Amino acid sequence: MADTHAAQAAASGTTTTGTPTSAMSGSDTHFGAGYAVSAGSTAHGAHARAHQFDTPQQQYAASNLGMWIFLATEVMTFGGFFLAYIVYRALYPETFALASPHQSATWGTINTFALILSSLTMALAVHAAQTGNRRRLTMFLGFTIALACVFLVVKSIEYTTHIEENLWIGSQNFHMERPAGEIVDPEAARVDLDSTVQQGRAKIFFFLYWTMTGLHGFHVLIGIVLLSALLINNLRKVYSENYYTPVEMTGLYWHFVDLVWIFLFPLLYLLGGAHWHI
Amino acid sequence: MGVGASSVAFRVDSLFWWMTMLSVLISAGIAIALVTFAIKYRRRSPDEVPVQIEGALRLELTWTFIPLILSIITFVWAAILFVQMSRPEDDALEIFVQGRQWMWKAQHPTGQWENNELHVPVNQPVKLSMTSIDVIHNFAVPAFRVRQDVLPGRYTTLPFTATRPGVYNIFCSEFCGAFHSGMVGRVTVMEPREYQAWLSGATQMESPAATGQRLAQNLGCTTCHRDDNRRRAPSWVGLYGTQETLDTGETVTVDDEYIRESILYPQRKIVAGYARPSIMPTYQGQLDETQLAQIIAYIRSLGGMNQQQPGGDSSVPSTDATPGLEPNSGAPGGGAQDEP
Amino acid sequence: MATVSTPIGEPIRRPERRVRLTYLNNGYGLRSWLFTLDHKRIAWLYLITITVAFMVGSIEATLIRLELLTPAGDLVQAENYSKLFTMHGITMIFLFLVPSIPAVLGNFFIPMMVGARDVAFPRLNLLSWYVYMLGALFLLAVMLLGGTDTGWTFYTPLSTTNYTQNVVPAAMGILIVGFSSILTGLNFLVTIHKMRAPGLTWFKMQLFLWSLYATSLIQVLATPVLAITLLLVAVERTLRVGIFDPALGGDPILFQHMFWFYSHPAVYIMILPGMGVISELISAFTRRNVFGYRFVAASSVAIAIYGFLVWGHHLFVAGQSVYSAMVFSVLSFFVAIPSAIKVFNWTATLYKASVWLQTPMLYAIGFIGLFVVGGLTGLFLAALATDVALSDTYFVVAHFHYVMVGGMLLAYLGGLHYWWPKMTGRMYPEFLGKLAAITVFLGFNLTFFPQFVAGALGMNRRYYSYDSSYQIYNVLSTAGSTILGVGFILPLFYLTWSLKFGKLAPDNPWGSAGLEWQSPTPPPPENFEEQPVVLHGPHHYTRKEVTVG
Amino acid sequence: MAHITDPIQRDHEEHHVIPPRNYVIVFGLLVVLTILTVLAANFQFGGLLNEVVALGIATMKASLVILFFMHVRYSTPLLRLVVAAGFIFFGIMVLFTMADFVSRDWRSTPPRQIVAPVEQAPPPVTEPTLGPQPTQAVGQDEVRPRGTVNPGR
Repeated sequence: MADTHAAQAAASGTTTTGTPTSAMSGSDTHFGAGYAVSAGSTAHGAHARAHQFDTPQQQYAASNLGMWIFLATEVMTFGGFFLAYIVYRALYPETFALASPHQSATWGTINTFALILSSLTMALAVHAAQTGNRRRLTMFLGFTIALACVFLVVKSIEYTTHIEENLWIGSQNFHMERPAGEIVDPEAARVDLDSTVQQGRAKIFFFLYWTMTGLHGFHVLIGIVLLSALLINNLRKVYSENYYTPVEMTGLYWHFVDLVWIFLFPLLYLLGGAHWHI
Repeated sequence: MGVGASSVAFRVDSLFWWMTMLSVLISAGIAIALVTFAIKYRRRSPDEVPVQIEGALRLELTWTFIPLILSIITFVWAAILFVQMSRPEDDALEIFVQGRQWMWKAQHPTGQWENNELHVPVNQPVKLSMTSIDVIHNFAVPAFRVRQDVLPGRYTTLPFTATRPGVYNIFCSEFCGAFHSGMVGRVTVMEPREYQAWLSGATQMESPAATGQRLAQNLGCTTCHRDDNRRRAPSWVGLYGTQETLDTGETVTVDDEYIRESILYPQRKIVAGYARPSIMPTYQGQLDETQLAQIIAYIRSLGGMNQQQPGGDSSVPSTDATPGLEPNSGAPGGGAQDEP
Repeated sequence: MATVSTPIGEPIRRPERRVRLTYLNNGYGLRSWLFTLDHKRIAWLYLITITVAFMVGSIEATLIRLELLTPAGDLVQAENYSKLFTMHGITMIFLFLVPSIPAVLGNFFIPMMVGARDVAFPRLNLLSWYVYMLGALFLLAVMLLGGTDTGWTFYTPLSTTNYTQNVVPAAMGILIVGFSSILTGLNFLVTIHKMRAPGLTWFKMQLFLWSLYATSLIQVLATPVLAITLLLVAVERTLRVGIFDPALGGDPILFQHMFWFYSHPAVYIMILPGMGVISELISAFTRRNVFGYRFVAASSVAIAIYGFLVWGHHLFVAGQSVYSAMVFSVLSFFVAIPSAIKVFNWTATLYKASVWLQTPMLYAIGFIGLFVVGGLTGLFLAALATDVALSDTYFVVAHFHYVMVGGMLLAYLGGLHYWWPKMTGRMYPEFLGKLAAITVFLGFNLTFFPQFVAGALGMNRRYYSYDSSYQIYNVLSTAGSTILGVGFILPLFYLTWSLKFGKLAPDNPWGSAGLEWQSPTPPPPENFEEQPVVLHGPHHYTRKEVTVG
Repeated sequence: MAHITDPIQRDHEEHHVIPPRNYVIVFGLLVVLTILTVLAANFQFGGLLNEVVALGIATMKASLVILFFMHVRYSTPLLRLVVAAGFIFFGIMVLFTMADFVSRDWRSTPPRQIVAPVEQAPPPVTEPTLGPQPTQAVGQDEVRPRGTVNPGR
């Protein structure tokens, strides 16, 4: 990778600067001086490089930047939900405090650990790819996928419980019961939860809960698909220490999924008190 | 900007004309410069290359700061005026306004209500407290230079002081459905004496049908009950005395009693083909029996098969006097348009 | 200093025109177009689809104008009128204005202007067209189902009641088109960052690149919020939850905040690329780098970032707090400054220049004139007290049409004429071009200027029938729209005609110094025959340089 | 003659190989912070402190993930800017929207008095009953005020 673009450019630049116009393609006019041409791109790098890139480094830099810009759009996507959450939490703090006991901190904590651990295994998978250790890459990708599946299974158990408790927002019988046990927030304790108004506000909480975790769960699902594709490709010996950009990019995506959960967990499960039940 | 009839109109207009003047000067300057340069420096030979001017920092700063200063002046002017416009006077006469698809309803402190009409005394600060029962509307009186959204579930206030007696338009200025443009009304600015007289309910003599017609317009009936819009509500022309099939399969004759019932309890008998629950609001409590008879007289005057004498005074006793008892079978609070 | 060898502006035929490989003859047949990864061909896919979208939107506009000829609503029913202006807004904004310059001219010329062989992610580029088509199909389905009637703004609770129709498919269609817009923006950002030719530093970039860079920033950061907002509306409507419905505890103003967080910056998605095109046109037809290049370049990015801070000026009378209104008002005034800088610099570029009044230049001058009017009237709406009097009237309608149609559309047409020879290898007929440019300018002013007056007198927008005192302005406006229609149909015909019968274009008919003109016409599949190296700043016309002031 | 700089060269990015030990340390920190946030949940700090603590810990965890797992600590200024951009614009959105919500009752003061129509008995209540409301019934549905925001309770 020694010959960089700049070296090329500098070389050709010095040779053509004397008569920049003469080197112009077309050369119909003298306008447009200021551009010189250098020899076309040279083929270097033994591995996959798309035709529009000059060097693998350029390709990697482009992929990396593209991925990060994509993640920035993801921040804004989830940001819309977080904004709604913040606004309604500020408007109806008591109702929201009464709603979170319906979330099981037990499942939430298990899932948090599952995702954090999967982030670790993903980071180790990227490391394995960087060092060209195919066997370890397979292993860590497998771990990550398994943990992602654990997350989804736990999530579906929670969803089932919520549906049984009439907390599915699409249901005609939606009703949020007063949570069992002591209510720590004195303001919240005074709320008449059975009034239609309070049920409407509770429904907003669960609307946010379902849509936010739903969208997050969808991202986990996509992650499983991507990770499985990596796993299959790795078994086909596609990646090496010279080429593993997809592993790294999927890693970024997976850490982002973890990142979202890191915020969802306290907002949806913990504010209002952690309640340990299954 | 049209006739100004409120205490802020002149000040808003002054700001408007100040900005217009600036805009005309700036646009004219740029237009003249563009045209002059384009003609004066037009290309005279195909190979012409002009002097290259890269820029001038001092000039850039000049045309950054002059607009900036003008902007700040205009902003401050507008902001001060806005705060004055939006803060109601302490002694303001408070009138409660309710918007709904597609009519305005105003209620005076003494309890009088009026639909699509607003009577206010001249030179008296007024504060409208407004809310909507369905979607967002906007109460706009161009002559007063005021405008404020009317939101469901919340109050917004619109203060103004009318300064010139007369009749001015009220428009709904936020799109609120197909008959948005029919949601218009009139504000009548009166001398305080006349306003008091109006409050005490002085009306002139006219035929029941004519009064009924006026009522029907003021109440917003004719927003939906119009000739060209049979889909939302039946036209009244030729309606009286006809036989209609209800959505329950029964038939009913459109007579005085049916019309009265439909005005007071619109959900009871709905003609087949119209939505249930009906979009028609109840007018229970808004119309006394005389006014009901006047509206029926007006409908009858529009023609039909069975020409009867008006039953103006034959009050039909209502068996069920609970206000608003017609169940809206929609989802809780889902609004008047909810399907069951 | 410069020695001139050949006259510019006249077709110069190459000594022997042997069949050279261009992106146009690089494969034939439908498959070679529908599955192409070449950014230039994808630009054509977009060009064709957005032209169709523009025609659909224009038909809707025509019906609206005919309806408003008389004060009484008599041409269409009230419900259908609501659907007409809603579909007009949705079609024009999401299917035409947002993708127009970026997806057509940007797609074609960004890689060429950065001296690259393609965009950074060609597959993503093609995918974004298919995503756009999918969204467009949704919106087409909505039209076939009878259209939606909430206004393009989808204000809740109107859009979540059963009263309105087809809201969910329309929202989904816009959401999908939004993803196309995100993908395009992402691709352009990476391309401009990572694909620049050797020597092409930021301040050597052409202004078109700067403005599209700024546009892409907005597309990437604002569009996701629109997607979520529309998703919430769709879920709320389907499941009957009250996130924006006050009857169930929601707040409709939150919807407006989220909606305008996208939709105000979206206005800059629509106008910034236009500004970029105008900068190119002015450079090329005055043979000069744009006066105060760095200020103009920086002002694009400033507008893009600043554009995120002003959305609340759509909510001055919506029940927003007075405090917020003041903050948004003052910020809105400040966003006018970078726009003003651009206008002044464009005008100054003409001073002592060599102005060549070809069709694209006519469009450019027209653009400046209309944009000045559109921009200045925007200040009436940014100022709190006057906005109270003018908001939701035809003044607003006229204002944003001056910016979007007068601005964006004129820039798009100007750019299309300017780059037509490069894109097709053919010249358009110059006389007809000038005729169309003048027709559009006159027709446009006749259509929309009376609306300022009607609006100032209190005529509300989205009115199906109106007070008869406003009729004169509506008659003028409808008359103008007829002329405007002629102005739009003309280019449609002569440009199509020129594809086959136009004069063969030389490599650089305008003698422009833009990098994209340094490649043969039409360009080869990989844009340049050899890798260009940039030695000078943008629009470098060789003659003595002076700095005044 | 102009000096030729290569943008690609300047923005050149490298792969960073971080020893696995560092990842495990970061993981350990994440676990500790998770336990902390769970423990903190059952304390009543009062005011908005619960929210601040929960979000503060979440932000710390997020920073760890971004800086180490996602390698931002080792990346170019451009990438850091992109990372920041997402959060900055989200911040702008929240800041300006909340600014409106918290300052709203400046203007929308509730009406001092509402005289009900003839037979409408119940005066407006601050906590509206929302029931399956007869939206047709004029009078009952007129008054549906809602409390303004009160973020600090």
